[in-house]
Amino acid sequence: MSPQAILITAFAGAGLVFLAGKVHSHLRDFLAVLSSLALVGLIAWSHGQYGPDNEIVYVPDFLGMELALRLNPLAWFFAIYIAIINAASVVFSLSYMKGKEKLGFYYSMMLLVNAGMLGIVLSGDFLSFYIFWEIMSWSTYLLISYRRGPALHAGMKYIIMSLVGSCAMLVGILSLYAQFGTLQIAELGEAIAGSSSGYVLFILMAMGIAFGVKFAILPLHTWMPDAHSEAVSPFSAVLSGVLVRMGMYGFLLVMYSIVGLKTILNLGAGFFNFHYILSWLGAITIVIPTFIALLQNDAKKLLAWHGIGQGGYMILGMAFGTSLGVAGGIFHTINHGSYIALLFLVVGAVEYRTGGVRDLNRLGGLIQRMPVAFFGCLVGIMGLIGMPLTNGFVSKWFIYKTLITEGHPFLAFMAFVGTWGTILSVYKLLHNMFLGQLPEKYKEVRKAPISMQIPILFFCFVIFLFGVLPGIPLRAIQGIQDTMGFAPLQLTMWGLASGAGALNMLNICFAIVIAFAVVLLLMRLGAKPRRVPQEDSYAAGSSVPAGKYHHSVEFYNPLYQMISPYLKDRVDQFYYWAADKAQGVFELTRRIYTGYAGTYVLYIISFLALLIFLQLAWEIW
Amino acid sequence: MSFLSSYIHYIGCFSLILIGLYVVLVKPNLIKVIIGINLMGTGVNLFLVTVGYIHAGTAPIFSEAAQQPEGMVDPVPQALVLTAIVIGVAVLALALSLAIRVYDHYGTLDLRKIKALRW
Amino acid sequence: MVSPILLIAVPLGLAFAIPVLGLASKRVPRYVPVIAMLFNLVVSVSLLPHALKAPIVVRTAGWAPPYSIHLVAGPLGVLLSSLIALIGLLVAVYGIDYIREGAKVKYQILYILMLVGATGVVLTGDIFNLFVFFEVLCISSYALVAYRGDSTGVEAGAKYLIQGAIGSGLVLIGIGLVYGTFGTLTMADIAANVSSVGSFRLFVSLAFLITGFGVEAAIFPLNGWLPDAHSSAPSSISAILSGIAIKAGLYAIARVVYTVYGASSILPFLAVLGIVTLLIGEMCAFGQEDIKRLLAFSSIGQMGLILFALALASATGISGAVFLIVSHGLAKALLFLASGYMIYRTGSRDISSLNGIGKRMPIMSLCFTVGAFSLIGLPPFVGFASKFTIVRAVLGTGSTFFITLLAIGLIGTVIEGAYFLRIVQGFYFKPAPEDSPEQTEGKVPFSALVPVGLLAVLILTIGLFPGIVGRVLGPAADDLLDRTAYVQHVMGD
Amino acid sequence: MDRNQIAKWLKSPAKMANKYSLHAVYFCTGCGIIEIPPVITTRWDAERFGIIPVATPRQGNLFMITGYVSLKTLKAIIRTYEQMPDPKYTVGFGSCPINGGMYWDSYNTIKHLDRYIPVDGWIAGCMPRPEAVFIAITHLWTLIDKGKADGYLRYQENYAAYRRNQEMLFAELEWPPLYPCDSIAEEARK
Amino acid sequence: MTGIIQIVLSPLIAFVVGVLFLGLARKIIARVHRRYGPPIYQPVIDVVRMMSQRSISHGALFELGVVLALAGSLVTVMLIPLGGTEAFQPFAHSVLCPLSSSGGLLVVMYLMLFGPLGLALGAGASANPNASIGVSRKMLLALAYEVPFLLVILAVMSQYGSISLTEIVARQQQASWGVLSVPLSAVAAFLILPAMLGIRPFDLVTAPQEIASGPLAEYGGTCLALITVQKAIHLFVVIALFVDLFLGGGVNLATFLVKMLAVFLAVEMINAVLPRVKIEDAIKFCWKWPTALAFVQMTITVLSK
Repeated sequence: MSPQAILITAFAGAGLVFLAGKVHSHLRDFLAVLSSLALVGLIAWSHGQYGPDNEIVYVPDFLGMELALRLNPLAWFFAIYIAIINAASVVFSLSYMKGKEKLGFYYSMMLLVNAGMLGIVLSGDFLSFYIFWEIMSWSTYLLISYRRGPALHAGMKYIIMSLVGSCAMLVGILSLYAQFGTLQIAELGEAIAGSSSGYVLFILMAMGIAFGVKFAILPLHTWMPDAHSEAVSPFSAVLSGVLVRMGMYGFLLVMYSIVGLKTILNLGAGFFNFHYILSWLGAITIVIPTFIALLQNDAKKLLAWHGIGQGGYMILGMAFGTSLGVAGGIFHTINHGSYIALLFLVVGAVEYRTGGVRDLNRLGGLIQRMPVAFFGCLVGIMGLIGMPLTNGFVSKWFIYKTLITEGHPFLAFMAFVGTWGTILSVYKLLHNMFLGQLPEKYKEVRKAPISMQIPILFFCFVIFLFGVLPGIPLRAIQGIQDTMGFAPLQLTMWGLASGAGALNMLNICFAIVIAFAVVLLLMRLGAKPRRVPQEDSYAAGSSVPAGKYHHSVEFYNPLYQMISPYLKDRVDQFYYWAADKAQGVFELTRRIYTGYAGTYVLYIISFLALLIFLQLAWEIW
Repeated sequence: MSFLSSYIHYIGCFSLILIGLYVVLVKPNLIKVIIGINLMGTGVNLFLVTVGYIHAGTAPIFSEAAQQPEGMVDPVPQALVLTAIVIGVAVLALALSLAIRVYDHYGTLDLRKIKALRW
Repeated sequence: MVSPILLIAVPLGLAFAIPVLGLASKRVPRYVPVIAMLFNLVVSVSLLPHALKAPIVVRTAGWAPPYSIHLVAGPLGVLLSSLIALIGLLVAVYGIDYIREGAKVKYQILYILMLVGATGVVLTGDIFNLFVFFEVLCISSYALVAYRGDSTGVEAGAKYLIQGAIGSGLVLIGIGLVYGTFGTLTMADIAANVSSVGSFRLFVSLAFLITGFGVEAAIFPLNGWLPDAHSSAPSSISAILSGIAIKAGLYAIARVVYTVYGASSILPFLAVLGIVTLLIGEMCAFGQEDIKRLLAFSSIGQMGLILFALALASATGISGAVFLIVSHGLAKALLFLASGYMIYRTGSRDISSLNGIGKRMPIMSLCFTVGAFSLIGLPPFVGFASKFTIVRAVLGTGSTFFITLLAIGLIGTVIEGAYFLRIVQGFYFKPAPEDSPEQTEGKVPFSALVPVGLLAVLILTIGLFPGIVGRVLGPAADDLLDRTAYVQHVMGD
Repeated sequence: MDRNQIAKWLKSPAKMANKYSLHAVYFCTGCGIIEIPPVITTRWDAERFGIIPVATPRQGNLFMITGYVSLKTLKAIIRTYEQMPDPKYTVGFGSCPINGGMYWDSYNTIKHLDRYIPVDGWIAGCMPRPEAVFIAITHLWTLIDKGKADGYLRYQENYAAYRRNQEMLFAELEWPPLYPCDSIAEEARK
Repeated sequence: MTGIIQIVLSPLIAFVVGVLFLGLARKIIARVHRRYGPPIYQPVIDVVRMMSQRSISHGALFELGVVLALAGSLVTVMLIPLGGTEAFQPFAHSVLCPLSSSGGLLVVMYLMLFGPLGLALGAGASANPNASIGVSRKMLLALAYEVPFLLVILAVMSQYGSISLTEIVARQQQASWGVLSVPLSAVAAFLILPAMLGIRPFDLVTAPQEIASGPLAEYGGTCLALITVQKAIHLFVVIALFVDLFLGGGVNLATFLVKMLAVFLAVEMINAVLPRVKIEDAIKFCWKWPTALAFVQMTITVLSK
């Protein structure tokens, strides 16, 4: 299947859904689901069809440049990943969004974002890359704003940072064009080989700002918590799961497909090596956001901060430029996509059933009412932590191993500490939503509708599947790495086969299953317990009436009091400070236009005088 | 010829232009500003005429008195000035009518007080 | 091939025929501008292929240059006249129902005169003629700004007039100096002789011309009139002023600097000026509460960018500038036109009062959004293609100076994005103000929807297929850059 | 450990384990509790018999009420007793739980604890010495051996009666019946 | 075949030794307190008693949490080399470590999570406020000791250049023990050992007097029995890990157990005499001395490499 067909389907889907929204709501929903599923099918079908047949110039002359599409392992990998998460979100939206306003707009924007992302990964030159990038950016902006209220602010924050990024990227792209006269990704790779390291660094910086904004690397992350928490939940899943990871795709493309492995590793000297600095940025991106997440009480904000933090792992893995590390980075990208999407969907389901409550201090005990959502949440946080048997474990293991064997224990330390921050905060998420006491007002909460359960269970399945048989995605990643010139890994279906540092997930899986069975058997040996309601709980002999107290408030208060003074988002504060000052400057600038005609005339005459003065002083002509 | 006598026309017309500019710049009264503009316009017109002026030249008409083009003043600036005057009149008329409307609305011609539009 | 002179003569004739026609029927004058501009559009577009081959020189009164007053319809001129005719046509259609009060006949006359002035500016080959057309454009726009006769309109008109008059006085002085130096008014003739004269004298004349035209072109310190005039005029006039009139000024500057003087060493100064204008414009626009004033300031910013691109002195740069003239013309016209009916609907020009208008005026606000996105430079709209060309040109020069300026200029783009997207957000995602009066007169007539919709479609189409305009851009840039060819064409061998 | 013991262990491990692993919930109602610290600390060291205090009734199997039982405390006692897992043994400590002791005429102190929960053994005295506790424990071992420490079974059998007694005292209890039975309140509702 | 025997054997050893250690702990503390103390097999009696008791359940997760915790601990044991070869010469494997090629120390660290997570889930499901407080403390305490512990582990891993525990042990046996080559790390690890084991002065998670034994507040009967077993195995795992990391593992199981006993006795002495600290103080302590020591050691290790 040609990449063109995929893109046409994607964009046509977006357009048709918008039109269908004017006709009938069922038609709209049907079309939305159909087109997103069709995309999954198309992309899956096009697996392996790489090569020149699928390089298509779709606009021969856009201001003198060719716009091309192509399909290669990297593109396919990201495309399927985008399409699947998007399809799941669309399915989830069916009931989540029911009865909301402007649904035609919503669905078409969802599909447009999807189409934009597919365009990014399928584009064969940087111009189309940029175009699709921008389409994605502004449609995302509209979708973030969809919920109104504080979402507007979040949307503005997002789009402004995004614009800064795209300006930088535009400069980078066009500098490439000016330098080499082509924007074809395939040709650039060869062209750039001979250029100076300063130039390569400039390109990487320019592109890196754009990708860094999308990717939410630390000093550029501040849009993300707001945007994620304010977007509607299915879109948050897409946003955090795939959209942000377009930055990862960009980094991979620029760093390894274009600039090339050797150049990257030799960029800079000693400590000030490019990939080393990037790794440190990644490490900082892990630790600080993760601990900020610990302090959050808004479920989605908490997850959003984790989205930032997990990005740090991907950067860490990717920046190192070893086969293992890059494989870990890419694998972690899709893994993160699967479980963060899952968690956002779960939060969405809870939000849907409880009437929009996301405040962790006001929820609790929902396990009795929403078991599937709980299961999803459990699997999701296990993935996020990286417990064995989930896919998050495998990718994190790859990354850790890279860090340790490459001799960077300090980076590894930061990554580990980040994991512990993750454990703490996601347990709080799980506990405060599903465990503990069920508040009286949620006694009547029903379980999530089937269209929500399907995506949730699907992601659970994926998480376990990739966790036990990581060979499935790793084969594909191997294909990507081959195109980038990495040494092949000794992969097996269940992990990594290389001596003492091997990983065998199947073994661990069997061991855990057997241990589970044994323990369950032990359990059966003992006396069978009696089921009691949650009110029958030890409270120093007294019987506390249900609903009298609720205890999941301020879960980590001791730690909170200790670390919260140090964990303000100073970057964000700095941006706000800068924006404030800038507005002050703007206001002052406006005062130039005094409204008094004499002043304006004075300006005219001064300008004339200035021109003549300049000529007298410096001979400008 | 002294400097003064050869450039006296230019000095004259540029003084007029500068006076006009000065008025526009300094006087807040709209009518005075319009007068300033007109003064400046007059200065400019004079300047244009001066550009084509030849000392003791004749009108650029081939008549019996003057057969040689060398002795004639340049006719083109005069044509230009004619156009410019027409334009100047149009501007003046428009300006005055605007001034009337301004006075209707604001009750004053003081430009310092007519600052509803600013920033 | 029709003569380019018809582009000026026919509309002028029609304009002066309006009072006569008005005697016959009251309805007819409303359609005269439409007819005039339709004619212009057809003629301009049909001239385009010819102009691309070689500039068409029309000699009046049968005299050859430098003695005649002549028109030079080069690729750039014809492209711009097509743009003028196109936007003029669409705005004229819009104006049929939009103008509801005042002396409509005068409006139609002045409207045509303004466009004729602009067309004349871009087509003329004579520097004094340039001035005359300029004055036609200016005087009619003074009047049109004050057309409504309300306090702000009159005030803006008066201020515009004061500054404009000073500007044209300066232009006239400049022309006098040029004439005094060269004894000719034909631009090609001057261009041929420029190198023979000492530079300071020449520079003074250039300074006067730049300043004078700069007033109309809204270069930074000379643009005090612009926000007032653009915001107070009727929206249709604002669209023309922003979309066309100021471009005419910029065209004049470019013509003078490039073709007439060949003053390439002054270009860095102009580039700096352009970036300063861009930044000032965007910074001032950021805090505006009045939508039209915001759009006006945004125009200043865009003019700065165009000036910057013009100052690059490379073929790509000038193509980018011309492309941005086109794209900004379309987008800004669209924005003003769309906001016109929104203002009717809400009865206020406050941005906050436009909140939630996306629900009440879906098509208008959709088109506004398209225009805003295009102005910010988001693909796939036309603004992207033009800004893209400019950035490409800057990086193509490889000069650190220009790249630094570009980096500063891109900040302006970000600011622009910030305020435009805030408005768009307000349209769709903010609740309408509680006490918003539902103005029945705000019902959008078909005659307004068509031009607005067409502009949006154009923006999207050219954005997707920039080749439509792109083919003309190269020759247009050469038209400006290649002085000798210009001189040769006009003066004959 | 003699052979007899091993045979017993093999015969009924549950019973034996219960015997030697008495995890006690000390219900500190009154002055009696002052005798418990010596019992569990160095001087007498109850741990050598496997007796340690536990924090919640869920973990214990020995319930010791160490002092007078006021009405308010009784509610907590019932609640705690019901939350203990079966098998569980109750011991009243001191004379107050037996018959009210020095509070025999108090309006607010119950006189017979075993009307409300089953009691497997009593330690008489005011106050009983720590040694008495150990005597009681060894006695309890005998009772467990003989299967006579069956308070929890009696509670189950006669739950209706116990519940009725409890509700007569407290009009309405905040928790539902532990075993299926009609409480007074429900009967009244019928 | 040998693999299967090992898989059965190593959890079994862990169970037996762990439970014995629990009993020993009680006995030691009693003796330090000048008491006689319970018999050393008292925990076995307790476990049997609990198994026989018919307790309550607050839902499936309440029980599954315990199962998760215990299963995780059992699997963890399989990843830890329990001494060398000589005593088990017939086996093909040179080390008693059935899952030695399954990810190494990194997997151990993650598998050790199952315990706290499982208990936390179960406790969370019980809807008891004390349990929630206990879980919160458990999590915080884990964070507190993990920071130095990670530094310790990373120092060891970089010192021996491997992430595989068996390899680390082997290299220690060839060269010098960890306690000599990374001494500060060893001290740091010993300092946080009580916290990892959840004993005094860091027994604030299950503090019976304050929060009614925290996460265990609602547990009784079978579940509590399994939790006790889990505690025993966890005790075993942590001490075995310490021995493997710093004391060169064991040449055979016997020496391994002896080393474990030594470490265990030392730790229990601390347990017997110290009072409980507040959670804030626990965090402050862990992030101060052990972290500083471990950090210094890691810097030295990295620089000397």
